[in-house]
Amino acid sequence: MSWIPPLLVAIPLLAAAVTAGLDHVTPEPLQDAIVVAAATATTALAFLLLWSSEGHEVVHWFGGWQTRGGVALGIDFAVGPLAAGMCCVIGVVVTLALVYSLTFMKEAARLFDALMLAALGAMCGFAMSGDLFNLFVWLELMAVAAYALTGFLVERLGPVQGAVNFAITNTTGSYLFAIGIALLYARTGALNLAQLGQTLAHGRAGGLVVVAMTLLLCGFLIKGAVVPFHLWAADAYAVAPAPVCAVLGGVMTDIGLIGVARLYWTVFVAVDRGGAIGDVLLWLGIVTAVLAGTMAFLQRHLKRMLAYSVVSHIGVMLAGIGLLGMTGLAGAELIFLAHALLTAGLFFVAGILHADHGAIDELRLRGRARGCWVPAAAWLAGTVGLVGTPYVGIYLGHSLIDESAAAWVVPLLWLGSALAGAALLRAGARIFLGWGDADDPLLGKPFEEDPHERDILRPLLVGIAVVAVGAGLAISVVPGLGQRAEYAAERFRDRGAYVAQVLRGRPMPPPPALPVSVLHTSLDSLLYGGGATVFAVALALAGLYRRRLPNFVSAAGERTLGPPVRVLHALHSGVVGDYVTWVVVGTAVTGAAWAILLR
Amino acid sequence: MTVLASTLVPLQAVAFALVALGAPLVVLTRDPLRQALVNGIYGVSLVCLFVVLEAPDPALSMLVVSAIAYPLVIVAAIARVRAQERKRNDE
Amino acid sequence: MSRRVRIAVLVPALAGLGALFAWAVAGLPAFGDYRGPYGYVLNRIVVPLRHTTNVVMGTTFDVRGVDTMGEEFILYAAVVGVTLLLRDEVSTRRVERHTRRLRSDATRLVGVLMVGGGLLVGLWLAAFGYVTPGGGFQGGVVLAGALLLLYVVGSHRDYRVFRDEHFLDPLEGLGAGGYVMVGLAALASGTPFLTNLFGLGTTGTLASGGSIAVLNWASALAVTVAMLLLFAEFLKTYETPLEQDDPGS
Amino acid sequence: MSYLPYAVAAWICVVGLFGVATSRNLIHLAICLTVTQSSSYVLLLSVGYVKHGGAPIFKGTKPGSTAVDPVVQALTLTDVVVSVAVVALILALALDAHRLAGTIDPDGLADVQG
Repeated sequence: MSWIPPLLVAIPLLAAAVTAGLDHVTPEPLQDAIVVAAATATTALAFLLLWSSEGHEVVHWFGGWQTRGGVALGIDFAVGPLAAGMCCVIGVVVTLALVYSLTFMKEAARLFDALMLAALGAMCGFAMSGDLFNLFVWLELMAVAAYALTGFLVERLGPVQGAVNFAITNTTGSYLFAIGIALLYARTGALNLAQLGQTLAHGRAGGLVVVAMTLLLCGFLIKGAVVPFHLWAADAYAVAPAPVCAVLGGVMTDIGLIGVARLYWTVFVAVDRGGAIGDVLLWLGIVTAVLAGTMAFLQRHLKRMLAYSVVSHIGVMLAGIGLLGMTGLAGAELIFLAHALLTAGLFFVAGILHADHGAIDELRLRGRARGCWVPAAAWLAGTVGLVGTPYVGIYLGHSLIDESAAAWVVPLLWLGSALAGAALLRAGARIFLGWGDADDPLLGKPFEEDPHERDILRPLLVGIAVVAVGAGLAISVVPGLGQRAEYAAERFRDRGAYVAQVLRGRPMPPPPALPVSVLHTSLDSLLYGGGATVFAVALALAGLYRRRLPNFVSAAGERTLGPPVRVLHALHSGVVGDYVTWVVVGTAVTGAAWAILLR
Repeated sequence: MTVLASTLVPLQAVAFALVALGAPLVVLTRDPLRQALVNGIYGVSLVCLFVVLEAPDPALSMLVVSAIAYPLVIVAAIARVRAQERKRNDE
Repeated sequence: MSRRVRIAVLVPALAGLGALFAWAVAGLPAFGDYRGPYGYVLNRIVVPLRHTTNVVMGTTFDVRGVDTMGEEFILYAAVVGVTLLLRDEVSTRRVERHTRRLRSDATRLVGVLMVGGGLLVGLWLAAFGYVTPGGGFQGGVVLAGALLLLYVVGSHRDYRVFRDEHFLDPLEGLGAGGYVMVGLAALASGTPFLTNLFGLGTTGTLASGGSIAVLNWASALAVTVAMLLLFAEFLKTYETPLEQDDPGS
Repeated sequence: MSYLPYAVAAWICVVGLFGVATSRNLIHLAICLTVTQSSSYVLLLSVGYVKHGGAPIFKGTKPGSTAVDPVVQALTLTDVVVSVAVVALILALALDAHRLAGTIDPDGLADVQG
């Protein structure tokens, strides 16, 4: 089955070339068919790859340049169940987004499709690649496609501004990443991840390796929108068309985390000391989860709110990775699965609201979507799934992270998703049920809107949103999924077996027989999940009826929470110079932390 | 300096020094059109550096980029911006 | 942040980054002391295995060929993206079809010579890339530049064909897609993606390198067209307001 | 002093980042980004340099004679193309911004705020 991995890249890229190349000469239905067929075929092959990677890594050496004497010459894709699973989710989300955009995007549709397909190929390539520079190439390809897609609605300033911030911040990150590659290459003379890890394992971690690691991981953390590199995310997601947001927020942001995990367990685990690398990641994750959850609660623009919700879950997943254990990584995986589908679904619902009412502002939409029962149900169910109510949505992943995390970490992570969930619940109740006050100065000023009319096929859009949310909700109760996620995580963490198979072609130990049952979770997780749900609902209600709280409560709240909220709003300034400054600050501080811990 | 001479061929040292001087010049030239010009010169200094580092392929690539691709795109963008500004002032 | 605050935060952070860099540099091998093994191995094996005397191009189009495939698509995505972002101009553009000839015949002659020279240099760079320095990218940019000169020495109309999307888009698709097709052809014949299937030919001649030559030409085509489209997009937006400003033309 | 080349690369990176963060003009900013990226070319080619080595092109010399690392050169080639692509996109965005807002000062563009 080693012929599958290159196809996951080749099919979408070829389709992208064909669809934009034949823009003017082929009829539209045929074009649409090519695009959807390519995405569907890629997804189907990803599932086939997942199935065939069960027992061993599926390794493909491009051009037949196998290793010689343990030295990797060419570029390889080495795919285990985790990477293959990533490709499946990427394929599903992109396919849904493409079908969604069949009627949603009419203007410049071919260019749009070509960029979406290029991003699909690039993300799959990134998830599978076993070569450091090759990772950079796919990273850049998906980034270039994403910048242009973000600025798609060029008639308005917002999208252009969002794309500018996105492009400049992320490009800065990419260039730091490139310098990291050069440093590591100078030290090891290798670009293959397996070989890099093997070479580093022999020496001790000097300043060179620590700094190279900082640049490489920070490059990924910028893509992954981790605090303090997250500032671009809300600007970009708020303005991109809904299907683009679904892809960006659902899968492309998380790609950065897969990069972090991949580099850690194939390369830098060799130089880690007592999990110091993971500790920094864990801290970043916790701060990201809580801060972004808070920011989500302070938004009135639905897509900005969703963007911060994405970032807050990124924080939870990063914390899971930072725990460096098997269950933590498995938890991050399961959260990714559920979160990608649910987030995509919620963005789809936001797109429907935008198309129906020409607005995307929580306060302006208050009560206007009363009676839209199907989107309302999708929105509220998706929100509950994102909070992590027991046995719904991201719950299973959260509970796995709980298992390996220290006692003080667990409530903080639950707090992050509860805060983001509360924001989404509040918005849902206000928009679909008409609850709450019509105005709330806490949420800042309204945004410029574009009242656009589109000739949309509404049932199709609603159907896709429902499918995405439904699939995301079910993740926690799919029998056997939890055990398989744990096995995939275990395989992903086994550097020895990975190196042996990639560099020497040695087979892996056969996989254990995995039970097909819903994973048992601890009582603590049940309590935390239930508590987070109750907290989210209470907080949402408090947000809706803030004015009706007793005077002394709101006065005390204003005194204690007012100044930090204003600081937070001011920090998210929308000025790209500030963002780049924070990128530099974040890189320097993270590097200093690792320098101190790893010395 | 003897250490320098023994490991860095003098030509290479000069090329590195030119590039090190060129970068801040490009960054500190705040007028875009003038900056495009300075950037071209910086590009040429990079080309020289690549040549003395025995990298003819990247040197050629840098040459065509900094002599053809960048100037055309940048100057076109600047001209466009200026034309629009002029139009706006007329109105 | 105000600009002053930003600079106050930025400068210490950059100093910190610089300190990190300094720490990293201290661990690098001394300049000129490259230890390999990757580059040394390739320098030894690429010429005998692939018959291309330019090892860099052998690396670009064969050993690390899939990187270059990604690179072609980065350029492709950028062109599509720029077209997308500047499309507002396309729909509202009403460019008059007029020819504005250069006054002096001497200038035209020089121009024509330059176009001819540019085309020759571009083709030569692209053709001999895998033997001597050069290659698809470098040749492609020069070719695009030379074709663009036609726009200056000739007239707007002469250049129209090169900015006609109906003509250029399929070529662009062919260049980028062709790269993937070569890879798929190898896969279809039961070998890994992008395996060099063609006859390797005599070392040091144009007929060497097997699929390297094909990929090189595919990328030359993709780059030429991509650059033309890029230039066209930027010049198009440049041209419109100028014409409005200048009623004499 | 044999670390001078690497120091130059680090210097270019820091200078470029300073330019990016303080730029008042998106076109200027795009060029500053290319300066930042040029540090990675300089670093790559410096680490692959071999004393007394020739270019890795064996036309007229026999294979096996000392030559510099071809891999970093291949990586640099890709890097250059990436840089062109990104600059083109950012300039296109700058033109859009100017058309819509009448300014290409990123500080003045802050239309969306958190």
